[in-house]
Amino acid sequence: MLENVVANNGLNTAFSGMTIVFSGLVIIALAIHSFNYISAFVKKRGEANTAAGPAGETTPALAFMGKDLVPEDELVAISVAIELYRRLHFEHLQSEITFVHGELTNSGWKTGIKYGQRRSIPR
Amino acid sequence: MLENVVANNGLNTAFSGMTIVFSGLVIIALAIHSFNYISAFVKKRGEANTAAGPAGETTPALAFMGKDLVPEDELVAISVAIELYRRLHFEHLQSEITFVHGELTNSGWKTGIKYGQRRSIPR
Amino acid sequence: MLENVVANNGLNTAFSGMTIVFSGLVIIALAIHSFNYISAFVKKRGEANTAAGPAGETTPALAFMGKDLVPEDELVAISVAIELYRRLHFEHLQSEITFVHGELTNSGWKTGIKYGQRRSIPR
Amino acid sequence: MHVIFKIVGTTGFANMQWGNLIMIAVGGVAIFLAVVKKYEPLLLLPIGFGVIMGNIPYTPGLPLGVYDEGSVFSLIYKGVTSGLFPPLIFLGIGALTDFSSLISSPKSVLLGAAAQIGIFGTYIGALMLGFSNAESASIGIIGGADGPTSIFLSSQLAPQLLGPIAIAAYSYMALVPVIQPPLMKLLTTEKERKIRMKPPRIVTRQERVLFPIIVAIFAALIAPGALSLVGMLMLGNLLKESGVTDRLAKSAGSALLDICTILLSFAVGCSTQSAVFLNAKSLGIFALGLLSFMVATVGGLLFAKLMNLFLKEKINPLIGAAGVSAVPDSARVVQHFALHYDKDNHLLMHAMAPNVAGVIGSAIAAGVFIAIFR
Amino acid sequence: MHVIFKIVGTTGFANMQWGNLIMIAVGGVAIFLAVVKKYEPLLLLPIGFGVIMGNIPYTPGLPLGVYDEGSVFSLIYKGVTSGLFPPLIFLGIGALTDFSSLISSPKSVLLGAAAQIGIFGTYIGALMLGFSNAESASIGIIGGADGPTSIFLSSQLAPQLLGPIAIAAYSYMALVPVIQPPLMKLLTTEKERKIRMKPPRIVTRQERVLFPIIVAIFAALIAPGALSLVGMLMLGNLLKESGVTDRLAKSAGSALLDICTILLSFAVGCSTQSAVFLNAKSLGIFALGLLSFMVATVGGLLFAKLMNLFLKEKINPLIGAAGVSAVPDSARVVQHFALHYDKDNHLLMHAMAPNVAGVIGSAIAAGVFIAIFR
Amino acid sequence: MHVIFKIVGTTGFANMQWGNLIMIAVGGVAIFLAVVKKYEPLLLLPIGFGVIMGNIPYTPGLPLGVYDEGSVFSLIYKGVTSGLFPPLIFLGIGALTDFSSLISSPKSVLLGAAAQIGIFGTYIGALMLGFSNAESASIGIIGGADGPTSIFLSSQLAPQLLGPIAIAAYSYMALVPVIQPPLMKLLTTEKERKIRMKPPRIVTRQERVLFPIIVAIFAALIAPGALSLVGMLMLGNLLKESGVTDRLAKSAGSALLDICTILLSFAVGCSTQSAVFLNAKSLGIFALGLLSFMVATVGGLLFAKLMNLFLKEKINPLIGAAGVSAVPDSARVVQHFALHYDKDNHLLMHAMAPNVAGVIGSAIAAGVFIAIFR
Ligand code: NA
Ligand code: NA
Ligand code: NA
Repeated sequence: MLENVVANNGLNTAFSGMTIVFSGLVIIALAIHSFNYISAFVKKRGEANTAAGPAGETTPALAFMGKDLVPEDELVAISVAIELYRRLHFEHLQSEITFVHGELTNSGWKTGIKYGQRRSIPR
Repeated sequence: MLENVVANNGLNTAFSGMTIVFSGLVIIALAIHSFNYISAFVKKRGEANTAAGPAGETTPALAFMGKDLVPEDELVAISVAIELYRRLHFEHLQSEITFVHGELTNSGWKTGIKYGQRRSIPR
Repeated sequence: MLENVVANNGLNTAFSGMTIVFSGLVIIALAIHSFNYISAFVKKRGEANTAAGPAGETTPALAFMGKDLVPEDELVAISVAIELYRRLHFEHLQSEITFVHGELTNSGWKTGIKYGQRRSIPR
Repeated sequence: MHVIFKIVGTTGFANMQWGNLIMIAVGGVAIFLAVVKKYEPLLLLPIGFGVIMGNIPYTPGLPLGVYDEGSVFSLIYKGVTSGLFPPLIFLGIGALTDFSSLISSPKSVLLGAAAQIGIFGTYIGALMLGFSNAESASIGIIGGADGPTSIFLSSQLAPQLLGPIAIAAYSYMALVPVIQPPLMKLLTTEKERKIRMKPPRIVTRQERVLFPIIVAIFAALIAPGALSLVGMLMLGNLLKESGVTDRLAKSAGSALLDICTILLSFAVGCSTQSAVFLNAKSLGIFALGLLSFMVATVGGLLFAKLMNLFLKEKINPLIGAAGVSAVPDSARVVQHFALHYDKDNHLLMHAMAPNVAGVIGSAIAAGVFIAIFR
Repeated sequence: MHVIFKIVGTTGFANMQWGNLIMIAVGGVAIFLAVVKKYEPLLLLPIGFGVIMGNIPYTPGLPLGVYDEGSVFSLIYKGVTSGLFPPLIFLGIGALTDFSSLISSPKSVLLGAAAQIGIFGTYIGALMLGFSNAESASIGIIGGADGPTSIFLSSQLAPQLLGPIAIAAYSYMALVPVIQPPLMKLLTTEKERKIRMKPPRIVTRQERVLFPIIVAIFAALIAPGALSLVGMLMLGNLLKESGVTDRLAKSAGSALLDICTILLSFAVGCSTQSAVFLNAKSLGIFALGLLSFMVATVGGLLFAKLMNLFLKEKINPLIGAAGVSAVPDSARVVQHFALHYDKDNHLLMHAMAPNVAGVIGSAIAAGVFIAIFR
Repeated sequence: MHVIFKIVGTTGFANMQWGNLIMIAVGGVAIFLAVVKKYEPLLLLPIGFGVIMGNIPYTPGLPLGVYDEGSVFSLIYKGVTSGLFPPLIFLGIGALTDFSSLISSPKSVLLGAAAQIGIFGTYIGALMLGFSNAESASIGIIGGADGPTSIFLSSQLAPQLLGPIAIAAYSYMALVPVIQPPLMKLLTTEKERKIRMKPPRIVTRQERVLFPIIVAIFAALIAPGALSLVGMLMLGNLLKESGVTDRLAKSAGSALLDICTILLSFAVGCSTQSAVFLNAKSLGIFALGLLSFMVATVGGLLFAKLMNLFLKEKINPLIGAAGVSAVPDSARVVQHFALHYDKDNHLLMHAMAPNVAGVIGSAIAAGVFIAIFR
């Protein structure tokens, strides 16, 4: 059985392969580890200019993930229903490149944010 | 005109073809017909252990198909609105493979139900 | 530098190309321009048979585009929520070709409107 | 000035022929039927637009049309001629189709078989008109009233006739509400039309999961040539009914189905360049196609009446006409026609059973032809 | 130890060259522009990532890159070089684009024609720099400011330049807000910038349905080479506007468009391996591309002023700059620029008309080049 | 009667063999596991159905199966054998995967590396059983517990073994909850199982955007052969995390992923025709595959214990078992197992880090094999 391993230089290949896998992942681990310093640095800078930082970092989506604050009163239900209604009815429009008589709807398709437009697919 | 039919053995082909089509569908019909017995058998067994059976069989979706009971009072509207809100906002999350800081969201992607997780795309 | 332009008959190509582009777009402009007359004609005819015309022309979707009238009271919120609920729950059904025990759901897939069915994907 | 002449020489105006104008008008009619009459718009609209685009003339040599090696349209058309798109479309249709009505009334399956007489009858008719065996089979399949099946069989047996066969199939499917009622009137008595049928039983989830597996196995065993079509149709249905692969069923029944439908319909439309389309063969195909639909309808109706001779619980023979498939149009025609004679007799669900059985039947018929002629 | 040397020899470190490092940095810049500056992220992000991946070195012989026969990336790249992806992307864009503004003001179409002077001017410029006819045409089309059109023409006429042409086109499209305003300032008077235009009329559904059919027919008749691009763009638009094929329009404008965009952008990025990308030709292409955008802008602006000499109802010449397309960025630049001088003068809808006309114009220009040089 | 004999001769009944029946039963078991037991239904259901369809016998010569030149199924199968589907699936998976847990605890990456010992150990084992180098590598990769990686490597190195390798990989991934717990019990003390770990820190958006870029660069530099898999995985993740290309990430993670999954799984199933599947090699592959999963689990567990010798903040060695990937099943097994001994010790998030690191590790291992053996 072993002669096929020897003939194919198997142990060598296996050892080298395992080395490469480890090297690769160690380098990645080190790279990620350096993120922690970047992160700490960013945080420190963020603490310096208190108000500005967190707004930029915590995207709305993340806010939902973290807390999952779903408003539960009628008023909210109504506004949510309306929002959803529009979203479903205007879903098609939202992704239009141009404009339908006074409705300003953008596409995210070839879109910059230089001129105050909001992203068209707000999800 | 008919010589081309004869030359190509057309009647034979047509007859044989029609036979095959009928045979195939008759076999399928018989197979389906045997379902009725299976169905009757399952039903009988279901009546034996009364409560357990129907819960397993009638999936929620079927319940809706059969009766179309849509609750119509405000309370329901609110909860529905909230549910939809979450569904739209978390649509992306629902299909994530892993987890976002304390949010347990499963993907249905490579998913078993052995450990209490619910299916991620609940539709 | 210019000898390559001359050798390749460049000015000629550029001039001819620009001519073609202009001709093409002028023809299209003229064709569109003739729409205005068609449009005016259709309008006039529409005014003649007052009630019948606009109902046929202005699809619901267009009505929304034009006015964006979103009802804002509770009653509407409830009905909207219910509608959305059904739409999400029955989304799958809506696109089914056939029928589930008494639920008449059409697909738009190979669909005519000859027999009173409505389009299945109402968006 | 040499260049401008060369350019003008390449414009469509310089190469336009009468045939092109006729075909562009045909394309316009298809679009009109789709948009205004709402006849099969998902198919007739891209086909009609394709017919127009395929008949814009251009200097031969430019790689633009579906028949020009290396052109973009030829790459899309390869998805048709290789037979790839129809099974993928069937995968999507399977993910959208509910076979419950069929499961609850297995005897309706026979009506779906009977209507296939249209296919084999027209095959004989085409032989009579001098078409070859493979061509006749492809023409006969028009009576199967299933676009993907027709296109698949043509692509395998008679690719040169694919354009007219596809156009004929979809045209007559759109015209089912015109073709079928006279025959229904002719072949049924008023009493028969008023026969009411018991509501079908509710089928369990187990049955709906087992159904696609069993149908696929038996159909493929009986007619292995049907493997690609029936296999994919039932795979899609299994994805839908299993309840554990909803996301796959959803993508198969939306993105995949739609993309393949657009590309197939448009490419089929483009393949009707007047030079290859406008000839006596196409005319023959259209005549035979109409015959095929009529024979299929008659076959379904008469077989239903034959079954009634043996059945205790009579079936309404009108639902036999739904066996031609053309899902779900012919089932709707039956419903509408029956309502005319009894305002409370709703046959729609009963008609769906032979309707979807007809899809399976035609696919098996196609499989038979593939097995013999390939 | 033989094996470990063989493996180390295959790592990227062993084969890394300065060119690769430069290109990886370029890819990083593209990603930075996409993510932080939000410049054309849907295109620049996958392109940038592709540039990085395409410049990771590896032992020649391994089938990994877009130029290696049989590799996965080469299969994806075949979708670009065969010219398949751009028309499919146009199909999706058509299904998302609203041509109402153009229908309501047909004279704006001429502005979309005028801006194409950038294409033909740059074609001459490229000939001057010694490029061949086919290459010059592909470089000139950068001024069309439409990614799919540029990539399609390059793939047909000068595939060896596809990488730099695509990168240049998308880069300058991203930089439209930087390139256009100075020219607008230079070539218009303050009074002209304040010209207000009447709100466009409402277009009917009939017009919106007829529009894509008519445009496709005439564009393809005038320049059959534009068949693939204009045909697909208008098919998508017809699916959208017909009102009877919503599900097809939706899938074309979402799944199909997105998938083709990812694959095309990534593959184009991968094709910029430093060995084929970093040379004098690419530098020339970037210089000519900038020229092309500037000439196009000037052409649109001046032609608008020329039109005003003849029109009773003056148009605001700024909207001429939107004729370069780069939909919808250049229309936004116009809107923003005009607001600067009159806070209530909203030109966005007026600028959309030449903007989308420019797309059609460039596609026709590409068709002309294909007709001559292929 | 000649014809009817010819037709009967083409039916499956005439050509059925015992092997086919066995494989059809195997396909039925796969479907049962998928539908009733909900084991990996997205993969096992289409695979199981494919196994059944691939074992319906037919007259040789008919172009129906995946191995028949020109058949529809062979076109789909080409997407597998060309190696195209697996990277596209990885693109979609990347667009769905959250690497936050890995970013917040980089040392867990080493556990993902350690578990790859299963791959290389099994490679040696396969050599012992007499398989060739390329075959042994493809068999070893089963221990990577990533379907697309296994299929990709097999398609590149040992296409003739693709069927059994894919089936083995997915089967054992489904059986991870059965395979791993005994080994976890054997190799850890009760005290170790109760070790609690600090909650991971919150990672910033910057980190999540930079992560895929950096991983792709380093993985591809170290093992260029991993370019296709890791590159696509990280492209998908970048599309998701960038926050500016949501629509691309969504389409990649839904339509594209689903379509490729259906086609790949079905085609792989079809490739298990009993004539090529039922032999001693397949048996060996299944035995080695199980070995591979076990060695990988042991490797992860022991390496975690080894790390604890050096770490001040001890890690729970159970999370080492999650290094085999089989995302996210093996992480769930860890969570469940730990809860058994301490009701409040939630290891899920901690186990996700080696879990996703294992995906990257296996892709690098595959890259190494490609570099050596191709
Ligand atoms: Na049929
Ligand atoms: Na343009
Ligand atoms: Na792994």
